[in-house]
Amino acid sequence: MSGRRQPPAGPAAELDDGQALALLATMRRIRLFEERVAQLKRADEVHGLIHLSIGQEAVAAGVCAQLRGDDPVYSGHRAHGHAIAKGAPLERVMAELMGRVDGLCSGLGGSMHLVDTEHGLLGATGVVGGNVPIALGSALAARLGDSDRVAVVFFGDGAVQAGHFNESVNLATLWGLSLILVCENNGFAEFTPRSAHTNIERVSDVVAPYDLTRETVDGNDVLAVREAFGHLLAAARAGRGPMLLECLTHRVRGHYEGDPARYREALAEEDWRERDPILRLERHGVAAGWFDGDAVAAVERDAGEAVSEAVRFARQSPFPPAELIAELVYADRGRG
Amino acid sequence: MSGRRQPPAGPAAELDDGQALALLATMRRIRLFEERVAQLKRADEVHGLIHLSIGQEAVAAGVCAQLRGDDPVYSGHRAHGHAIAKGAPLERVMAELMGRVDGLCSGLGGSMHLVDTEHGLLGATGVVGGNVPIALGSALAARLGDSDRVAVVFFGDGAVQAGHFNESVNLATLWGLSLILVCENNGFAEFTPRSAHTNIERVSDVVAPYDLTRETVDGNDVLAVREAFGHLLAAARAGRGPMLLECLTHRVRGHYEGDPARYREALAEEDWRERDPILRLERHGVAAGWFDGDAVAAVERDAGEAVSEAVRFARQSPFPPAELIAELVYADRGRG
Amino acid sequence: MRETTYLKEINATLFEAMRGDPRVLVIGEDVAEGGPYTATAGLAEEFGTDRIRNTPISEAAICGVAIGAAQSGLRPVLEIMFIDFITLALDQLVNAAAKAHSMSGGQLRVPMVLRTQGGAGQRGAAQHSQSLESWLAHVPGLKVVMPSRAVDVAGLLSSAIADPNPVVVIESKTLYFRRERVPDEPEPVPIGRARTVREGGDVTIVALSRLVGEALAAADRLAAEGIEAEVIDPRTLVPLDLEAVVESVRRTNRLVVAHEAVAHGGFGAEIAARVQAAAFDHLDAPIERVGAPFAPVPFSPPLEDAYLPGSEDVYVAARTTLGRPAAGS
Amino acid sequence: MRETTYLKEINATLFEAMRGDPRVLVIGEDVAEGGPYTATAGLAEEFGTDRIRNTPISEAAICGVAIGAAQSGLRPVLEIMFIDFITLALDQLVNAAAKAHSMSGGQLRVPMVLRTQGGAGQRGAAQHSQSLESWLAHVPGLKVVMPSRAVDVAGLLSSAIADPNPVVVIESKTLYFRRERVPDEPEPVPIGRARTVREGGDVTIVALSRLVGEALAAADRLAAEGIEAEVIDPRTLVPLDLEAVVESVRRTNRLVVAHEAVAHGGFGAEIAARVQAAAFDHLDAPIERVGAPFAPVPFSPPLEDAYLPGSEDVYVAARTTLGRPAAGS
Ligand SMILES: Cc1ncc(C[n+]2csc(CCOP(=O)(O)OP(=O)(O)O)c2C)c(N)n1
Ligand SMILES: Cc1ncc(C[n+]2csc(CCOP(=O)(O)OP(=O)(O)O)c2C)c(N)n1
Ligand SMILES: [Mg+2]
Ligand SMILES: [Mg+2]
Repeated sequence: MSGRRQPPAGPAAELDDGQALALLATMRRIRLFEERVAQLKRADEVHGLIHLSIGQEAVAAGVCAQLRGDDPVYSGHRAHGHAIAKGAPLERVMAELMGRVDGLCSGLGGSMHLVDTEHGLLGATGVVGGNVPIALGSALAARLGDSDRVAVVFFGDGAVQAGHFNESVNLATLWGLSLILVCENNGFAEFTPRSAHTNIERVSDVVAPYDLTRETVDGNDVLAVREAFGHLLAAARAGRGPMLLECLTHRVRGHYEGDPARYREALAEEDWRERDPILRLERHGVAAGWFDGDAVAAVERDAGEAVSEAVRFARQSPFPPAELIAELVYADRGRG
Repeated sequence: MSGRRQPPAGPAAELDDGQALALLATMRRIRLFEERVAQLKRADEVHGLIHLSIGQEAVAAGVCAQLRGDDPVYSGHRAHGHAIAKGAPLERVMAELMGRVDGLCSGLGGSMHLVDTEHGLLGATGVVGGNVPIALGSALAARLGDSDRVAVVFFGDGAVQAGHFNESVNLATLWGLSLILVCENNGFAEFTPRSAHTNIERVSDVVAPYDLTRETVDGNDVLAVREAFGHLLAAARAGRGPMLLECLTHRVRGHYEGDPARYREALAEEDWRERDPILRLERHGVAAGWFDGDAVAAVERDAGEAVSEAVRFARQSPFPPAELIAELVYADRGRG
Repeated sequence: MRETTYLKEINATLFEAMRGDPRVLVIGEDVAEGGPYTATAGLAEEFGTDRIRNTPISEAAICGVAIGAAQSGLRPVLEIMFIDFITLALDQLVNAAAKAHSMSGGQLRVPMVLRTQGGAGQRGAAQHSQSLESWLAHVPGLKVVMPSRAVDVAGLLSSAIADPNPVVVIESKTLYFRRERVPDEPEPVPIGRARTVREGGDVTIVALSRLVGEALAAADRLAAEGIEAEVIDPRTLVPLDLEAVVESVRRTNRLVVAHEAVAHGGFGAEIAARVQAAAFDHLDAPIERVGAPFAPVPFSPPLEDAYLPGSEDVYVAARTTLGRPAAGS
Repeated sequence: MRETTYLKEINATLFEAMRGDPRVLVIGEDVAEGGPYTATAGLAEEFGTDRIRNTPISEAAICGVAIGAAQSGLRPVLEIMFIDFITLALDQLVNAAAKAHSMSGGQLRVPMVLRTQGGAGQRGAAQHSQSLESWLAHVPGLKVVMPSRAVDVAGLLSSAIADPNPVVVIESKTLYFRRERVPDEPEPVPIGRARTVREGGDVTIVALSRLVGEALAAADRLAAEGIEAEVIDPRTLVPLDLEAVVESVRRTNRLVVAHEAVAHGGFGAEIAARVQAAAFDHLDAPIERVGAPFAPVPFSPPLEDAYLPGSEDVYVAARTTLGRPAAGS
C-alpha cells in the first residue's frame, strides 16, 4: 500500500502451489486452535488472560513462512499465532495454556509467555512493547556473531506509543541491525481505538524520521504480507538495517477472552466474510488453480484433527511438580 | 532556519531599544554568574554536580523575556540560566548552590533542582528529559483551569532519545495542550556527540510525524530565538497546541565543572568571538543604534556588581538547620 | 447496612470526589471505558473526557502528567492498570513526585493519587501478579495504603485524594468482586491508622490486603483449638501505625506478619525488624513471617495455588510461635 | 601486594573478561569515553566500538538490548550510570531479565551483568545519591552484589560475568578513588559468600558497601573501650550468606546491621528479620539497624553529612546493643 521503500535486495521467493497451501494450513491451524481455546476458556480448562488473534492469522503465517528456524522471533501478549506459525507443536502450546508439564514452558509461562527456543521463538511478553528492545539485542548478537540471522518482533499498534518503542527504533537505525519490526495494527488497544492514543494513524508514519525501510500492507491478505515481508527479509538478511512492516488488520474477538467486547464495532457477517484472511486465500487459491476445494477441505480436516489431538495430549499431561517453582528461579540451580 | 510552521497567531512583540538592552543584561548576568560559579566550584564554595550554560545564554534570555510570571517553566540539569532569565533572584540562586538556607530551595535542592514558584520556575531535574511530561501536566492544568498560561520546558538534545520524550510529544499533540518544548541542541550529551546517539541530526525532524508547529533557529542569536519563540508563544497562547523550538547552540565549557572536557573540540578563540551570543548582540545593537558602548559597559558593570552582591549575600546566609530534612518530606508535616 | 463490593466502593468514591471537587481528574489507560475491572465505569458519562482522560500506553509520561497537573493545582487520580507496570513509571514517581516537596524546600506539593492493583490468584502469571508494595514503602515522600475491604478502600481513597502528598493506593484484584456488608454512613478512614480486625490475647497476626481474610480464617481455626489470635490490618504502610502492633504484641508476646509479596525483602521484614526492636522483652518466640517464596509467580493453577500464601500458612506460623505442633498438619 | 583502587579494579576486570571471552561486551552511556568515573576507560581503544557500545540516553531500551543479547549467546555488561536511573530500566530488569528463565520453563538464560553505582556523599542531591539495593534484593531471579573494596569488586564482577543469571553489581561512588593494597594474585570471590572483616566476640556488625569502612572505624573505637566487635560484610545480598551472620550472632549475642540506604524498608530489615528468627534464643538485645532517615538526600553539605549514616551511628548502635551508655556521646 503506502510507504517508502529502498530497492529490495531481492524478490520474495516465488510462491508455488505447495506454499500457498501451506499458508492456508498455517492460518487454519491457528484459527481452529484459537476457536478451541475460546471454548476451553469458557470451560475453565485453559487459564489466565487469553488474547486471541482470530482475524489476524495472515500476519503470523505470511511472516513466519519465510523465516529460518534460527531466526529469532519475539511476540507480545497475543502470541499463539506467532508460536504456531514459527513451528511450535500445537500440543505443547495447548498443554502450556492448560498449565501442564508438557507445555512449551513446562506450565510456568502460560498464554502470554510462550517460548520455544528449539523453533526460534525466543519470547512472548505481557508487557506491551517490552520485547522490542530484547529482539534488538538478539539482532545485535547476530551481528557480533557474524550471522545473517534476522530478528523479528511482533507487536500491536498500542505498543508504538510506549517510550521503549521509540528508543528501540532509534537504536536499531543507529546501529543498523537486522531487525524487522512487524506491527499488527488492528486499530485498537484494549478497549480504546487508536485515535484515543495518538493523532498518527499509520505506524509507518510514526517511524518516518528514522532511516528505516518501511511498508504498510493489508494485513488480512496473506499473500500481500508474505510478499512485502519477503522483500524486507531479503534486504535485512543482506544486512541492510532494520525494517518495519505494518499490517492493517482486524481483531474479531474481544481484547481478551471473557471481556464484554463492548467497545468494538462488530463487523457485519458478510463484511467479515469478505475480509477474513482464510476465506480470502481459499477463494483466491481455488480461482487461481493453486488448489481445489478438496484440498481446502482436507486442510480444514487435518487442522481440526491436529487441534483435537493437541487437546487430548494436553489433557493427559500432568500438572508440573511444585518443586519446579524453586528450581527454575536461577539457571545454576535445579534442572534449569 | 528550517522547519514547517503553521501561520503564526500573531507576530512576536516588536523589539524596542529597552528590550534589546534587557536581553543583553540577562545574558550578561547569566554569563558572569556562571563564570563566578566556576571559580567558586574550584574553591569548593558551591557544591555537587554543576553544569554551566556558558555559550547558551541566548536561549534562556530569548525565551523567558516574553513569558508572563505565571507561565510555568521547567528545566533540566543545566538550569541556572533559565532560573535567572525567569526572574529568580541571583542571590537566592547563588545561596542555593552554596547550600544555604536563603537559597531558592532552602539549600535542599542544589544546582540541578532549582525551583522558584514565585517566578513561575516550577522545577529543574537531574533526570534527563524527566520534566517534559511534568510540564505537560502543567499545561493540562492550565487547560482545565481555562487559563491561557503556556508551559515551557527546556531540555537538551540528549533528552530526545529518552522514551518519555516521545511519549510526551505524542500526548501533547493528542491533547493539543499549550506546551512549548525548547530544545537546546548543543550537539553533545555528556562526552558523546549527537551522532553517537541517533542518526537524526535535527530534533525538529524527530518530531516531524506529529502535528506540531516546530522551528529550528540559531540558538546563539538571541534576536532569532526571541522572534521565533514569540511567534510560537502567541500561537500557543491562542490555544494552537504544542510547539517545538530547537535552538542550535554550543556548549563552551565541559559537561560539568571539573570534567576534563576531553571530548569536545574547542572552538578557536576568534570563532567563538564570532558566535558568542553576548558579543553578537553587543555588536549588532551598537551598529543598529539600539544602545551605545557606554550602555554595554554599564550592563556589564551592573551584572558584575549583582553577582558580587549575590556571592556576599550567599556567603553570609547560614546553612539550613538539620531539622529541615525531616520537616520537608511531607507537605502536611512541619513547616512544609 | 448495605451490600457492596470493594470495586463498587472505589467507583462510588471517585464519583463522590469528582462531584465534590472540580480539581479532581482521572487519568489512565482505558479509564473512560471503565478499565478492565470497571473501576472507573460511568465516570466519563457524567464528567466528560476532559476530566476522565484515556491515555496511550505510556506509563512514564502519564505519571509525569499527573505530577505536573498536581503541582499546578489539580488533584489527579492516576491509574496504573497492573502494579507490574509501575516499573515503567517509577522514575517519575520516585525521582520526581516523592522528592519534589523536599527538593524545592517545600515550595512544590504533589497532591496526586496513584491507584493500582496487585496480587496473584487469577493465573495472570509472572508479569501480571506481583506484589511490589515494599519498593514503594522504601521511598520517603510517598504515602502507601493497601486496603483489605470495601469500607477501607472507600475511606482511604477518599483520604488519599484529599492528601497534599503523593499517595499510592494498592488495591487487590482478588478482593474486587467479593460481596461485603457496610454501614450506610461509614466513618472516614484516616491515612496512618491500623485497624484491629479481631481481638485475642494469644498471638498477634499482622496481615496486609488479601491476607487479612486469610488471617481471619486462620484465627477461626486457631480459636477452635482454644487459641485466640488478634488480627491487625495496618491498612497504611507509610506512615505505619507501629504503636498499634507493638501494643498488641506487648499483650500477646507473639507475632506473625503475613502478606502475599515475596517474603524476602518484603514489608513484613520491616514490621518484624521494628517490632523486635520495640518489643524485644515482650517476645516469647521469634516473629514468624508469611509471604511468597523467592520465585516469580508461576502460571500453572496448582503451582500458583502452592505458591500463594494463604490461611494454612498463617495458621502454621501462628502455631509455630506458640511452640505447639499444628494439629493435623 | 600492589596498590590499586576500586575503580582501577573494575577497569582491569573488564579488560580481563573481554580479553578472555569474545562474547563479553560493554553497553552504556558514554562507556566508550570511559564514563564519568573512567570505569570503562581505554576499553574502546583495545576492543573497538563494536564491543564497547555507547548508547543514547535510553535506559529502558539498552537494558532490553542487554537481555536480548544475553539470551542469544553474548555476555553483556550493561552500565546504568547512576542507580537512581535504574528506575527507567526496571521493567526490563524485573519483568523480563529476572523472570525469563522461570517463565520459559528453563529454556532461556540471561547471563547479563548490570553495573551501576549508588550512594551519596558527593553533594549530588536527591536524584544522584540513592541506595536502592533493597528493591533489587526483593526480585527473585536477580543476583545482587555490593562490594566494599577493590579485591571484592574485581572478584565479584568477574564472578558476575561468568554467572548464567542476571547479576546486578552495585558499586559505591565514594569508594572509587580510595587507595587500597591488594595481593598480587587475589583469590576468586564467589557470589554468595560473606567475609568476616574483623573478628570479635562482643557484638556482630553486618555492614554493606561504604558502611563496612564505617563499621571498622566504629570497631576501633569500641576496641579502645574494651569491646570487640565482629564485622561481617555479606558482599552478596542475593543469595545471602545468612549462615555466616547467624554463626557470629550465636557467639556475640548482639547484632547491628548498617547500610547507607534509608533504614525503613532497607535490606537491613530483611537481615534483622531473618536473624531474629534464626537466632532468637541467642539474642541478648534487640537488633539495631543503622541507615539513613526517612527523607530524600538533602543537597546542602552539612545536611547531607547529618543525613548520612556513618561510624558514629554504628558505634552508638553497638553500644546500645551492649546496654551501656556510649562514652562521651
Ligand atoms: C506496559 C503495559 N501497559 C498496559 C498493559 C495492559 N494492556 C494489555 S494489552 C493492551 C493493549 C495493547 O494494544 P496493542 O498493542 O494494539 O495490541 P492488541 O491487543 O491490539 O493486539 C494493554 C493496554 C500492558 N500489558 N503492558
Ligand atoms: C535519565 C538519565 N540518564 C543519564 C543521566 C546522566 N546524564 C546527565 S546529563 C547527560 C547528558 C545530557 O545531554 P543533553 O540532554 O544534550 O543536555 P546537555 O548536557 O547537552 O545540556 C547525561 C547522560 C541522567 N542525568 N539522567
Ligand atoms: Mg492493537
Ligand atoms: Mg546536549
